[in-house]
Amino acid sequence: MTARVHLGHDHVRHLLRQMIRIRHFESKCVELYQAQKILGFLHLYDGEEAVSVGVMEALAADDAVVATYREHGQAIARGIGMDVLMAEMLGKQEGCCRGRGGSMHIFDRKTRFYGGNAIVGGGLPLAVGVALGDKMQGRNAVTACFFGDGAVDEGEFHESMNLASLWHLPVLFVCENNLYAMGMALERAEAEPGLARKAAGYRMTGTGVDGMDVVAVENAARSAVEQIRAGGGPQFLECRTYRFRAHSMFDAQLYRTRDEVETWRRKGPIARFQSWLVQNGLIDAVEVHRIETEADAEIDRAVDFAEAGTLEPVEELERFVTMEAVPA
Amino acid sequence: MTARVHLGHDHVRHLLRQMIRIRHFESKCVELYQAQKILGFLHLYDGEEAVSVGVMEALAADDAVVATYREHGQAIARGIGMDVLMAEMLGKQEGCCRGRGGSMHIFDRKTRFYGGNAIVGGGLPLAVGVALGDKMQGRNAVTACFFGDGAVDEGEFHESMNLASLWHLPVLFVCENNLYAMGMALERAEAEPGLARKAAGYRMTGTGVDGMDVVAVENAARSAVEQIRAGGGPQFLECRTYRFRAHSMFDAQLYRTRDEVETWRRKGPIARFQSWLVQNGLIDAVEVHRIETEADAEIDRAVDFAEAGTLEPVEELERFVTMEAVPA
Amino acid sequence: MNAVVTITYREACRQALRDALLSDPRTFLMGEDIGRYGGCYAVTKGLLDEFGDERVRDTPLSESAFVGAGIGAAMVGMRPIVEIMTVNFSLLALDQIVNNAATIPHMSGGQFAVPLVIRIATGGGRRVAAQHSHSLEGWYAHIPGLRILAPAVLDDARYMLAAALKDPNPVLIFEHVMLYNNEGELDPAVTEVDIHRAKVRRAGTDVSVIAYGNGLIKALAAAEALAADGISAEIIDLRVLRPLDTATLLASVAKTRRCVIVDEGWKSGSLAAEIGMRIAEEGFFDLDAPLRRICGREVPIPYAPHLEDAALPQPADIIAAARGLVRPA
Amino acid sequence: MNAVVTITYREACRQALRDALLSDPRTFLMGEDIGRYGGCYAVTKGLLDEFGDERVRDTPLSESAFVGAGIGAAMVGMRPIVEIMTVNFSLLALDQIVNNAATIPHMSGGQFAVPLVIRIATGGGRRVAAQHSHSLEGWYAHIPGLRILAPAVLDDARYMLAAALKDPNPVLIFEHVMLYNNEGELDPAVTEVDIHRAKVRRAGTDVSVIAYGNGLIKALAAAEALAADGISAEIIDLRVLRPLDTATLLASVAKTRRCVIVDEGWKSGSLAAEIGMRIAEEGFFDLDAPLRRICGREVPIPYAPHLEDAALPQPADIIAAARGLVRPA
Ligand SMILES: Cc1ncc(C[n+]2csc(CCOP(=O)(O)OP(=O)(O)O)c2C)c(N)n1
Ligand SMILES: Cc1ncc(C[n+]2csc(CCOP(=O)(O)OP(=O)(O)O)c2C)c(N)n1
Ligand SMILES: [Mg+2]
Ligand SMILES: [Mg+2]
Repeated sequence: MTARVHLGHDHVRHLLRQMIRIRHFESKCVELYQAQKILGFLHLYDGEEAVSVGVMEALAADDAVVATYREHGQAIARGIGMDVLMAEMLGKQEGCCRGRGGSMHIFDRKTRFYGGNAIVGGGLPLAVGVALGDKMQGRNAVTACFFGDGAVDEGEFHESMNLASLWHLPVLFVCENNLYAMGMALERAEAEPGLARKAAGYRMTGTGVDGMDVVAVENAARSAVEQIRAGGGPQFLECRTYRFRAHSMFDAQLYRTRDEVETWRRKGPIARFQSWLVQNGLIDAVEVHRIETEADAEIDRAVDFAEAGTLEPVEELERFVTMEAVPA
Repeated sequence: MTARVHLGHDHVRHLLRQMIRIRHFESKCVELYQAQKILGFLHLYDGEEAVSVGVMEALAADDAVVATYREHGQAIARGIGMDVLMAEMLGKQEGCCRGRGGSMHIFDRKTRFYGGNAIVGGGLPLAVGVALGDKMQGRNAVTACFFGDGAVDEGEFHESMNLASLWHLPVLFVCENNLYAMGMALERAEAEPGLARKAAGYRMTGTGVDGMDVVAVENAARSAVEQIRAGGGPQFLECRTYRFRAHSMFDAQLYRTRDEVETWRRKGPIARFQSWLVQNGLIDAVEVHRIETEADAEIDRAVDFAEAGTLEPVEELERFVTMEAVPA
Repeated sequence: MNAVVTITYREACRQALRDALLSDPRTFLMGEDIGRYGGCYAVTKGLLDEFGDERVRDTPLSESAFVGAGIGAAMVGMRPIVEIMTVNFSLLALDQIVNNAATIPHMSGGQFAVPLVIRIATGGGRRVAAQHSHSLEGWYAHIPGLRILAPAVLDDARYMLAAALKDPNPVLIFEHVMLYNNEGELDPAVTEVDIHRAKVRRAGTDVSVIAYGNGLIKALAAAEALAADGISAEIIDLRVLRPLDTATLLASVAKTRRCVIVDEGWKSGSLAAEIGMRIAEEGFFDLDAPLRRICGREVPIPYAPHLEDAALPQPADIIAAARGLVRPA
Repeated sequence: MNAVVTITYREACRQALRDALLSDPRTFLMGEDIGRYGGCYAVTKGLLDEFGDERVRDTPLSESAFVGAGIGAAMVGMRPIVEIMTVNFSLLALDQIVNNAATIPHMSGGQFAVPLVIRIATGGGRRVAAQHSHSLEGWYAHIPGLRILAPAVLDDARYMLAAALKDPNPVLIFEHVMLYNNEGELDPAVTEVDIHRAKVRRAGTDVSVIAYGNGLIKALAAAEALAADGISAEIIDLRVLRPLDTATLLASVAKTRRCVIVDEGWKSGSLAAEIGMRIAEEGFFDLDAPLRRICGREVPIPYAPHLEDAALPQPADIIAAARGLVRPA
């Protein structure tokens, strides 16, 4: 583990706790999905937790985030309450989007979380605009834009990278390279699978980092955000990671072997960080257990909140199709 | 001038003749535009002739061409008759597209000329498909796809470059870098204005060549086509050139100085090649004059043909909106 | 003679694709995750193994490029069958579809045809919210140069593709996501279908109900309930959204003198509007009552099930509309 | 009091932009060649010099990115005014317009508005053929979440933008390319316009003619000729293509009992169909004659002038339709 970040006890505990919160939250989601309380598409982040947890550490409260349909990790790490998140997944009006968005479309004004976007690549132009708007208004904010390796194939990636670089906008492009876009292996989709190298085509700094190492991600993100905030223009950060579960709940995983998954799972970000912490005496089993118990209790409260939530009256269906005012 | 191509008398004469034919044809177009016989948008190739003339020399009869709205040069160099071309510009049914396409939409089945495309970047995916279709049918053909520096900004460029490279398709991407997209200077549009360098992002060979030097273009194109035909996958050829006239007939050219244009004009591809030929005793003034006279006569015949052409009956307006059969 | 086979809509689509690959070497499939993954709705499962990766081509996520590549390949003699996973994503390829595929035959003066088939999954009902659930097939029906098909029944799922491949023009086939699991019997006597005509799926005398796609299934359910109530509804499956078979619609309305049009797309500017307007223009004097439309509500489809259901036409809405026309209050 | 000013439609658009930039620091312009080049239709000429390149931003050729950037900037407090040169190119940005701009307010449960204005040049008549001449504004009017405006007269060109900027929703303003050179007088008493209502531009009693954009100009010309022939046509300028002001249309039809709808877009699935269908649904018993539409022919717009003219509605077509309704053979 690299260690530019000061790995004090509180900080490492926090990192571990965040990853565990995400992992456990999603395990609960699977249960609720099987119980048909969560419906539709559900994309799990299992295995990739180090990426959002690491990157979010580098952001300040008034920075902005744009994510994809696989955004539970970003949402939780960014600080969206599990209660409104879970209520959203259960389609309740107490959900952060009043149940209209569901798992793939999490938005949260308070934390400057601009979605949740289920069009692959669709969030990138928007992130460029968020950064542009912030910059024009004199906010010294950075926009972290998360997307998968598959999004790199899309034209919107190309156009957005160019525009951000050309206009020197404060965007941190975070590519979560989990080696697959649904069943499409990276090297079958990209003539140049070295994604960090693509940044050069836009005169942008591109950095690759081990996305299974939360500290490495945090370090890389901190260094990128620092440079961006200092006016250095956008950066591209490729986090190499792996998705342990199916693409969504409808995936027979014909495209990869069980072995491949198992090999990766052994390198999992939580297992790895946790055992490193234990080995180095930075945490002990009791404390890990306490973190897990606290996370589970938080999740239970969130589920209770969500289950107790109410359905938006159907008379409200058309509300917000057009807005009456720009929210303050 | 480089000289890998054998610069025999016939060949150099041919190159010069082709450039002169294009230049004079377009001068006539300007006249006809001023006389309001040609209408709409008219994009002239004045200054860029060496690019299509050089590239076309590298193509065989059953290769394919995809071009843009600025395609008179490609059309003439590829061998489309000036008569049907001029009739098209005059909107006559004797035109190659029965007057339906006009200047921006030249198609010609015989020479495998797949347009004429007035959506910037819109021809690139199509060219990839032409190459794919040819390859799947066992034709050993190369598709030359022409586009401007502006097209490089578009998402369709990115997606097409990747697909062609990934699938190893026989496409020669010819970027006519004339430094402007309408009034947008290259370095104001591209974070990385070194366009040939972009090819690396797709693991494609990218070559830059002096697009004002017809022999250099021919050499570069021949070498690229040779490699493509041998199965080496697609290539990217950046031809650095300049447009001497306005973007189209509606352009006040506020974005560049008269000086800049004049400086470039002195490096013009015809003037330069012609004087080099004369200096080296490969051609003399009499012969140049003969070429010009022949070209003018050919153009006059084309104008006569076009003027004598007829209007398609309006009853035919809806014909070909849907086809009754695939043309043989 | 073959026995009647029980089959799903999904399997009918798959067999159609397999037939196409077997019978014409110029055909090939291209799209996202149609190969190794087996198709996001499992329609293409097994085809990669059978036909290999030259003819079953997984593409990168680049809708514009691979649809455009289909156009180019079609222009030079192939018969590509391109899949776009979900209609919302097709917007990324719309430049190629409208500015090239639908335009080049006319613009080139008839020199080139674009015999391309694009299959697109469409429609709401799966709780996948606004970016995966829209019904834009009626919207596509605005574009000259395209043929738009909406198979609702098994025969059509099974045989429309072959007919589409014979068409020298770009054909878009919209498969409604709620239909894939539908199961039923395939009549072995049917081996081809007409992609020019609408079809009366249930004859009736009191009111014409015009529908397509999943709306047809809902209309048929409504007809059952209406029959129990003594109202005889004639259910017409539009099937071909462009060009519209107006004659079949007008003939039915001339008989029943009342008409309800069902369309899961948003109401304003819907295909239902076009159908209604044609009847108003050409069948005005045949009508005994105002035309009625039952369309999708004008909202991005929400995730919450009760809201999604409220956003889409339901059999009860069709029943109420038909009853209102036949027995006005 | 100010004197009446003679002005072109182009200059009216330009003044509207200038006003916006002067009056609200949150506004800025973004688009292809709006700066150094001065705008492909010269609408933005001079604005770069006056406001600088932060507020008048030339973009690379990347419609999806800069429209999407407009959406993002609008979500964080700016009031971007994005220009798309020609409606055909807007298809490249349709994913952003439909899947993001029109969807996010609802999908986010009202947390975010998208106060974005997109100006788009539209329409045929300039001999620039199929990839630069379409009329897709009526097609866009199908999308919930958008407001669609079509200024046809000088007042609207001059003042619709300010109203659009006050709207918290994405507004698309379609400027017809044939109108830019139109010249006329701007009434100094008018300083704002209503972007919710259609407007009667000429009162009449025998037949309602509903039109918008360049079609309105043709309808007004037709009304002159009809008047000479003793037919009094009421000409309604739709102005707002979404949401439709049905009340104004119904009121006119209730009076004249006959209706012709003019729409330069392709007929099938046109906005004219929606308007007609609404009248058929809600004004059925007011009608004395079938509804009539005069629309664009269903072809990609051809280059040859005589063919292009034949593809578009002309005053003569409107005259014939109106006369046919008022004095049936
Ligand atoms: C434009 C578009 N095309 C296709 C899809 C269907 N789809 C959803 S997720 C996905 C894979 C995306 O892969 P990647 O970007 O690597 O993200 P990951 O799922 O691996 O996190 C696909 C193809 C989509 N949502 N949007
Ligand atoms: C998608 C699209 N956007 C904008 C335009 C308008 N337009 C026509 S040509 C042009 C400039 C293109 O520049 P470049 O690709 O460098 O080609 P050049 O004209 O210099 O040959 C523009 C912006 C268009 N036709 N298509
Ligand atoms: Mg991935
Ligand atoms: Mg250029």
